[in-house]
Amino acid sequence: MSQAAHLDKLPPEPEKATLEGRNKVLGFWLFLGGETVLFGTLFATFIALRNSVLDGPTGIELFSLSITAIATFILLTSSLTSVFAIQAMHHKNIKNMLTWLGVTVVLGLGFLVLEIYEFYEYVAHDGFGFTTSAFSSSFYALVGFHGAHVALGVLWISLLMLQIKKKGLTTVTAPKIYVASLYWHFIDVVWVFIFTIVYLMGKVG
Amino acid sequence: MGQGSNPIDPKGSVAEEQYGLILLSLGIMILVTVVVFVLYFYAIVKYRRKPGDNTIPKQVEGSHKLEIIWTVIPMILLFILAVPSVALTFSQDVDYSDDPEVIQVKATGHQFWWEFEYPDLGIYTAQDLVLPVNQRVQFELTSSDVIHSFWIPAMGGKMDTNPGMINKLYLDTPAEPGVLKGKCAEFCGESHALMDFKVIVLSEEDYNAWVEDMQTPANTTVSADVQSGEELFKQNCMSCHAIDAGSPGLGPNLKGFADREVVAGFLEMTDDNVYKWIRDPAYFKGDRVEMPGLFLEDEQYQDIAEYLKTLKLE
Amino acid sequence: MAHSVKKYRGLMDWITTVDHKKIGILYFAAGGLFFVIGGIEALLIRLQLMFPKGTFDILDGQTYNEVMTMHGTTMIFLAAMPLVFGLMNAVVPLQIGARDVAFPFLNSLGFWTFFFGGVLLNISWFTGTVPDIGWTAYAPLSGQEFSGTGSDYYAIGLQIAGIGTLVGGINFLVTIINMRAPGMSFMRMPLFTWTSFITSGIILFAFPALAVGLIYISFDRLFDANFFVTATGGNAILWEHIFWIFGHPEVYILVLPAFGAISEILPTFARKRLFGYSSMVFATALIGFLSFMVWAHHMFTVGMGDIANALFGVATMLIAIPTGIKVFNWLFTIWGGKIQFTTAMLYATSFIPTFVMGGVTGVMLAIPPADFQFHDSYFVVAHFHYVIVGGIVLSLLAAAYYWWPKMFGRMLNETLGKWSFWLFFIGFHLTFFIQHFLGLWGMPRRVFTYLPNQGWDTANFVSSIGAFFMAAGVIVILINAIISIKGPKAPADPWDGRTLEWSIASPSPEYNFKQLPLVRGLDAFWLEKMDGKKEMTPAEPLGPIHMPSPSILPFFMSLGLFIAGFGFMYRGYEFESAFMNNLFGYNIIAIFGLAITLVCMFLRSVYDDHGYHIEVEELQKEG
Amino acid sequence: MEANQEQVQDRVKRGRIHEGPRNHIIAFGISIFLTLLAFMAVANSALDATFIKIFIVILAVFQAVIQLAFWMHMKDRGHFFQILFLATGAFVAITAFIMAVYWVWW
Repeated sequence: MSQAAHLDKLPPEPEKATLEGRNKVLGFWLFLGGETVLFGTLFATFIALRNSVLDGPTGIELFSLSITAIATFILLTSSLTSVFAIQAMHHKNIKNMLTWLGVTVVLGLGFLVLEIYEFYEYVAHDGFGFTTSAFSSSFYALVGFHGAHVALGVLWISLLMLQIKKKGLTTVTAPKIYVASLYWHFIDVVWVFIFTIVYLMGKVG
Repeated sequence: MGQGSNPIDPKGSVAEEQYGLILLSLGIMILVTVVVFVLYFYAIVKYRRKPGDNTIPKQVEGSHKLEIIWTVIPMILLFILAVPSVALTFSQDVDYSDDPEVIQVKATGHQFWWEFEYPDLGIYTAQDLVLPVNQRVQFELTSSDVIHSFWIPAMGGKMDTNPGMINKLYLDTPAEPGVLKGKCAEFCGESHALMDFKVIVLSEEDYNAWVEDMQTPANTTVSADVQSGEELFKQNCMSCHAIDAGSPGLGPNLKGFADREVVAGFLEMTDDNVYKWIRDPAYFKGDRVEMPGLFLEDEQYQDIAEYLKTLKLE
Repeated sequence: MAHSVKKYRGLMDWITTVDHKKIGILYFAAGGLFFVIGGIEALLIRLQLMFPKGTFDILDGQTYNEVMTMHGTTMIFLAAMPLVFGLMNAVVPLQIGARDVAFPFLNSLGFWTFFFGGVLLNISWFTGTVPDIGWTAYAPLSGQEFSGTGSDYYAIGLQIAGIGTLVGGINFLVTIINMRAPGMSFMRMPLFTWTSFITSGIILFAFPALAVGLIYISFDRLFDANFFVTATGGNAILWEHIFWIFGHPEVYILVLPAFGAISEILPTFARKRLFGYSSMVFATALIGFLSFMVWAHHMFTVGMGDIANALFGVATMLIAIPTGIKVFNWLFTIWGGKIQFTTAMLYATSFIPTFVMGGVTGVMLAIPPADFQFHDSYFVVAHFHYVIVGGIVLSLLAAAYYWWPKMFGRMLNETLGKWSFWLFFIGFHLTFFIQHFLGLWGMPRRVFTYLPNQGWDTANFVSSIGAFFMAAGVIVILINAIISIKGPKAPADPWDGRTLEWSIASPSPEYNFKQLPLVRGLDAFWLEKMDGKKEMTPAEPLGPIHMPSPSILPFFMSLGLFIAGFGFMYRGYEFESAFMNNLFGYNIIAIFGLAITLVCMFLRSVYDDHGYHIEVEELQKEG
Repeated sequence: MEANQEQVQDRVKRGRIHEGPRNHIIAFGISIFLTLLAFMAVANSALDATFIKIFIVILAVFQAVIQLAFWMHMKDRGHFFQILFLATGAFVAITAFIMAVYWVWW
């Protein structure tokens, strides 16, 4: 079966065409519900411990609004590009889909580089390590956990791109792409709260 | 049953108010339980299936009237319970820290002993909490290590002592002099079970005399037979244990040690027990006890014990 | 399309299975094993407390604390949870007329992570560093400064087991939402399925909080973080909050399926439909919702102040209302019925008064000023044992006797069953009723001993005697389970059941339903039987059935986590050999373990599971 | 399964699936705008700190809702359970947050 003919037979929303696909999408949504509580607890801890800085630096001294702004812009854009990838998938345009996914991965990597640079600066120049104070522990736990999610997302989407190249777009691969994009949006939504509650509020004092 | 002192033999207004609520809730709950039990036993006796009976009973879907009844009646019962509960929750959470009429006591939990400070009197003591009759006492509770919980069952409910934080609790002392139990109620490690203390309630005069005795510096001249013990005590124990009530020390303050009813909160106050305790505290309260082994000779421990037995008030 | 697939036998079959019925049996076996271990620990506790200090001290303080901690942790996480999950696996897909669960692979993963987490916790008995911090692991006692490697076993063992529970919860949610048979609307679902649904939802929202809390404990202990370390600005109370935000819902995670099982068994043996079905569903959902708003009633004495105490006190009392609705609905289910006292029904009916006694003391504990006296006393011990043993264990035993024929295809012996019931039931009340009074007489909980002449001696002795009765009851149950292997074969519908699982053979075939049934109302099978039919009307023609392939990957994924757990736990440990020090100190073991898990995940993602088909001819051959 | 296919076909006919990138770009624009607003509020030292905090949290919630609705398709039909479970998760998360604000230190 040629690729084109195969694609023609593919239903319009391939991620929801099979019961397995629908299960996967719904299950992942529920997982995100659980993740909300996970991040909620991390946020709560951060809020509870934000003033326990001991001798270490405070948020006002540490945070740079410009780095945060750039990171935010990158992640917001990557969320948009992953939506475009899903649209391309619905149009059965594999080439576009892969391109948009690629852009998403690159933006995700950019975000990670920025975050690693930021952490490096804190540790090397501000003496703000994981064990410095309760504030620092809760900061790195929250922001680092989000960063780990981004890193995992980058790896995951890259792996899926390889799979698409090999297996093509099918009712098995489509739900995976859809779910990965949900995950990516979720990371973005979490970041919205991180920049608001950690960085902006930290800057306000 | 339950000798000494316990929540259902309350002494002092705080425990009495709490006991009142316990009785109220118990009454309502017994009422509920009785209703359920009557319905239950009637049903399981009356509606047994007879052998060979294969009829199908009427399939009842439900009954709105009944369901409303057993939703509304519990609501009313809970309301009856909730109002005094909330009222007492608020009325018992009052801070008398600035009230000159009220005795101020700072209680600190340690693994596994209690330290009591009377900031207004400049007195530190350990294990024995001495209070006058008919008095309101404001406690300031904290801990030096893990979470403990300060509980004098006969005088009222407990409150946790949290490291790095201060909790406030007030209690009223009984009308009669006597000795009450005090306990640690929050699991705090190996010897949590042995972290008891005594609450010694004295008459007004006795209490004042006790305060005066505590404030008097320790007698520095000791009789000849315990001089070696005193010497050993100074060399080995003084760095942690004060014998004057004016300073806290790392370990329990030993002013009036020989007057206490028990050693280490739970051992009968005998010469032998004092000796055994200082020789090997870890044997009784585990490795987490901070009092170190001293590596002395047996006789030397005996001497220290002899000396300690002279630490009496008056 | 027929796809040849590897079929395993013997041990390999059990390790690789993705069949929810076999996983249910695995959960039962593992849960039963841990239940016996936890029970032995309970007996040790009661032996130690049988006499006051100095008479018969079989355990010292340290050992007692270890036994007490492991008893609580084991019973909650490693016995009650898997038994509940075992039942859900065995029953829920059958009750909704599904051929399988939504994620068979994840289901197997959930079991194996739970199992390896439990094994890891119990290995601490052999390394000599057992958790000794209570099942609540309050900081700072659970921190580096005040406890040893035992606390790492606790944090990491539960972390791994918790992953399994979360995965299992999501699996059941999706199964129930997406896989119901034609006609099986939500308001036609049997109540056990409903409660499983709500419970899975609570798991989904409660376990992430525990995961975060356990991560904090591990970080504090292994990486010198400061979350709960008071000296460096951390906050010990924060752990209590996080733990109870998880811990209170956990109680309802366990008790709701127990309610569900009771709501199935009572109608069956009273031959009468459940009274007030929709209010039962509503009450279940309400309890699930409220369970997240009452956690601080475990913390009245922490010192949060009057406003918080009053708020959480009143919120807690509210839970009594939906629970009361349930109790009266059960009473009126058997009211006017034709009650047949099988062993399952004995357990189920005895649940009602026992649970009510646990419930009313719960309301008493919800009154903050009164709780100041009750808190951390034996009154609390009595209360939660009435809820957990009297509520959950009694109904789990009822459920085990009820669904045993469907799970194993064999009948349990009724005579032995009744013996086990009376021994257990009498033993239970003997053990725990008197503990209410011990609490009121001022005996604190979690004490390894008590001084004589406080008026507690007789009561403690009586309580310990009761424990032996319970042990005898459990032994009879175990004997009954073992001899049932050779017991009489179970018919498809031994109890004149009402729900779909009784419409298929015992034990059910691997594909459950040859043809998906058409559901016409609540108690679907009963409706058909009342219409004079012998089986369900099929909703589809006979066709080939697609089945998932067995897989060894879940086993290895969990094994990887298990190894990584050890790697992390002992990374700061000083071994005698330099080789071991390097192996752990440089996190080589930890990374190796995680690598196993990640490689397995990679393999799972890359190689599609096409499964296999059971063809029509095969189905017809099996009859 | 059959029914779902029909639903999908139905939605294709009504042009809901092949919606263009327009909505998403608008959502992106709103997100960027809200973010800018939040950053500007913080940079503006004339404003009251408490007001800023409340203001930027409201902006964040608003932005989250926009993204959930448009990018994660929550506004589409058939998302009942998704909304139910995400909302419940958010409810528990907010509870934890309130706990941290009011009851950890006193």
